[in-house]
Amino acid sequence: MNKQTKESPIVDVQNMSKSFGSTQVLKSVNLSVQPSEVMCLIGPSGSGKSTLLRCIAFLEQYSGGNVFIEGEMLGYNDNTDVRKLTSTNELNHVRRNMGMVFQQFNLWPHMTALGNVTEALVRVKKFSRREANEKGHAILAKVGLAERAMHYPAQLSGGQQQRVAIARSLAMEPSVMLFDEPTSALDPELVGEVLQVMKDLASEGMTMIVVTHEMGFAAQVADTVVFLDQGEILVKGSPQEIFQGEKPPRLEQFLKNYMDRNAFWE
Amino acid sequence: MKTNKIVTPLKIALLGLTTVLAATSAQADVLSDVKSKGELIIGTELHFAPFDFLDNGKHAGLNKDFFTEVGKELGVKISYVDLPWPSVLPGLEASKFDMVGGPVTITKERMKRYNFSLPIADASVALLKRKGNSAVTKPEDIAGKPVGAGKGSSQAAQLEDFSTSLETPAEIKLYVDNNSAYSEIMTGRVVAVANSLPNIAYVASQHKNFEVVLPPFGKKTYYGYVTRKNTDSESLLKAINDIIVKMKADGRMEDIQVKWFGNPMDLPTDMIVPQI
Amino acid sequence: MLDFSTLPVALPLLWDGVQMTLFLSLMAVVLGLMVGVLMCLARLSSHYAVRFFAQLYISLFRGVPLLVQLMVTYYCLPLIGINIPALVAATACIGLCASAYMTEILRGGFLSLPTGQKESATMVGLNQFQVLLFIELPQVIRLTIPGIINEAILLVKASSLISAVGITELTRISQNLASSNFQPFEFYLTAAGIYFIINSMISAFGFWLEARINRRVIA
Amino acid sequence: MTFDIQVIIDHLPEIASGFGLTILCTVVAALIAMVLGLFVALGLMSKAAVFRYPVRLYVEIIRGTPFLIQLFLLYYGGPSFGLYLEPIEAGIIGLAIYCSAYFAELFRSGFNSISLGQLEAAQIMGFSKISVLWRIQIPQMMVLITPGLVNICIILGKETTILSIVTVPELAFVLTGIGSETYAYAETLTVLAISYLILSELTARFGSWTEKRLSKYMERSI
Repeated sequence: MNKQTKESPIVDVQNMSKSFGSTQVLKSVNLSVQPSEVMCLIGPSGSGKSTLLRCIAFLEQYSGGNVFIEGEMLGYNDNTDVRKLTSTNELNHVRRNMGMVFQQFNLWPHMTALGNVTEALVRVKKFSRREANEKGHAILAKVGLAERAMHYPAQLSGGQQQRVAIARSLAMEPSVMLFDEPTSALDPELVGEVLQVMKDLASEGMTMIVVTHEMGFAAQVADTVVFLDQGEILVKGSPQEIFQGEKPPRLEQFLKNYMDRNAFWE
Repeated sequence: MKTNKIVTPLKIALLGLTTVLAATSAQADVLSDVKSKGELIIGTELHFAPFDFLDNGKHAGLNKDFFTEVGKELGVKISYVDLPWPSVLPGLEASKFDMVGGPVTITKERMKRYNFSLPIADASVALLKRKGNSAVTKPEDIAGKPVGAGKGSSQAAQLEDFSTSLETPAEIKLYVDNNSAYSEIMTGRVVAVANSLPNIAYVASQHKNFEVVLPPFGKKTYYGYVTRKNTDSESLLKAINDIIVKMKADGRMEDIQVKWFGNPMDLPTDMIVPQI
Repeated sequence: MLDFSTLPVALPLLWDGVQMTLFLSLMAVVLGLMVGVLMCLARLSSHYAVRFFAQLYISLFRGVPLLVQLMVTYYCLPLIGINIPALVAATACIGLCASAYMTEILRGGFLSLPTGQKESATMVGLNQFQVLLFIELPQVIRLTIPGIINEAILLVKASSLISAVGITELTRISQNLASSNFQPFEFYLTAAGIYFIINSMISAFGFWLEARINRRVIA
Repeated sequence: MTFDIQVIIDHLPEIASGFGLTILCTVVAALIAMVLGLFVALGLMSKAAVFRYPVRLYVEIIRGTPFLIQLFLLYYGGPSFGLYLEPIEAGIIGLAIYCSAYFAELFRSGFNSISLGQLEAAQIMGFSKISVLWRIQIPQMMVLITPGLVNICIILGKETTILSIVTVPELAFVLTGIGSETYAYAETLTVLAISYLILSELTARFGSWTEKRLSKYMERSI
């Protein structure tokens, strides 16, 4: 593992490229996220934003470029000329700083909410069951689910499930949280409760990368908004710059479509 | 030779279909039925050399030769149904064939349930062992050792009686199939297998790995063919017995005995009273 | 150690056995599917008594080993005056046994069809029987091909028990040859090889069929 | 025809011991087969072809040949290769090997039906492969495959009739023995049929009870 010294972004993506077969889905993407920064990735479907997030988490392998998490290189050994996958241990070592929340929640259906939150504490962080449960209860309370600790995922609403998933990631005390369209699978009236938890997290200074279609959330919470199109970063800037300033036509059209879809009263 | 071929199962079934309808409906005489349909169906198991077995892929043995003569005498075709031994007597009772042509040891118990023909071979029990096995040189040597026998056979019963007469009884293992038992001699799981002398003598003569332990032990017993114990079958039984007597008189019986046992076999000419 | 020199002589006999094995298995699959469809409908019926009967049927034929079913049919029924020829008894037993399993396989297929299909078919004016025959059954068969193929392979193997009623199929021929030549392993290995080839062919046929049907449906 | 229940009553101790042995063989073989089947399933899903192909061949051979022949080769052929097994050992091991192939395919389908996302969630939290297998995959797979598992156990239970050929005194061996001794074929066969019916029915009941309990909180459609 190779320390980066020049500055200290929490996530540093350098020249990342990825192809599925002959289609290139990421074209030399550069991105860095500073501590406490909230970055929202927006873009049309197929633009590569989810793929980018999954590559940052190394759930997908990429063909070129590097990712550094808190200065440590993720996924590959760069000491040699040939790119070589790191061992699972090294991978987990770098990933300990990262939490991820998925569109489909991906809770473990055979465990209670508390079980979902505490499992990794026991298995990975080697907490005792007691310590893990204490911590689990505290975090569930934080996402507003103190009463639901003993419920199984199937007994929870989508919004509640997603909050459990957030709690599950938070329990590991990551320095950056990745959100992959966390509200896309939810009924509209359940979106708010999840976004509220995310807003609270942001205001507490959590570093976050959020792939989202919720422009309102991006506008209110993000420090940086990144617009991806066809595997490239087209525009990057503050919410004001993205949503109010001069826009390239592609972004203009994307936002117009979004507004049309969401307008229900002229 | 078409008549000598083992009937294909399909044919048996088709024939079965026609005969069954007759068998269930009429309380007719088995012999006249056999004659009218021109076929005598024999139930047996083709695992019992030298009585019934496959020789170069063809059914051969003493029974085969005997029933070929029966076919000539009665002027009917002979068909065989090959069954695992435990199914043979139930099959007879269920009228799946006219008689059992695999040799069955004549016992008191069985005589209560079935009718037997005149003895057709000696069924005395002896032991088969691995050639050169010096641990077993006489029947008594099996004391305390594992010995195999055919499940449900009278030889197994005789072996059990003999075994309890020994100081330490033998450890008796029962096999569904005689030949599995014989292979156990080679695997070493049993030191010997008890079966009727003609059978093991033939096995020993054909396979150089085996040897018969003499003398035979237990009571003198004989093999006979079996029919159902009812009035319908009596005429068939009588016809078979008549043919046995006739074949003894004209020397045909001796010919097939020499062919399959190596020498003529002296057998009672009247119905015996079984000792077991 | 193994000596296969007697095998050439035995091949014609083994071939007879293979034919019988294939015949029995084919009959079992056909009979099993036909009775299976009926039983499956009974199982999904809205009448309690019909459902109960189907359930009983399935329990009976799945619960009792085929060997025992055969023995009872062949050796016990004649004692109460029902005399069935060997091949009929064998085909019936293996077929009915197969039908119990087929019922459950097909039921899984019926249950996995979306209800909307049936509703839309009824709305365009097809009657219940037409819906079953033209809409549901073709799809169910397609969906359950892997299960049916699996069952066919089990049936090929199950047919080895049929020798108990005096029908000479592949296993019985091998046993006869094994004991007459006193070469059990050679003949059992040969039989195992033949079964393996038959079942591999059935399996390959299943994949081919599935690919073919899926291509037509999806394309 | 008379149906003489006295024959059965007279031989009740033997029948009971045969019944016990049948259950013993089924249960022990099922347990071994499950463990063996799990390893075989992992082999089938292995990324390494050198590993995957031989295991696939094993499964296909076991599933493609009758149990009768496998057991015969194991028991009577084993000694030629220095493998001496007692009848019951051979019966249990033979059954276990036979069913391991079926269990393996079942396990594999169970593993495949667990959503990939759940595993990714565990992966990103730093779980070891063993932890994922033991805590996430196996518990869910077991629930998903309970119906299939019960089916195989019923098949396994019925295959015990074949253990007769290696002299295991299980139920069928005992009852056919009594049948040929006393000629009470109908009686013994009826008892045999009913005993197996009871066994299968109990297995099925136990299966659906377990399934209900296990899937109480789990969504069936994952």
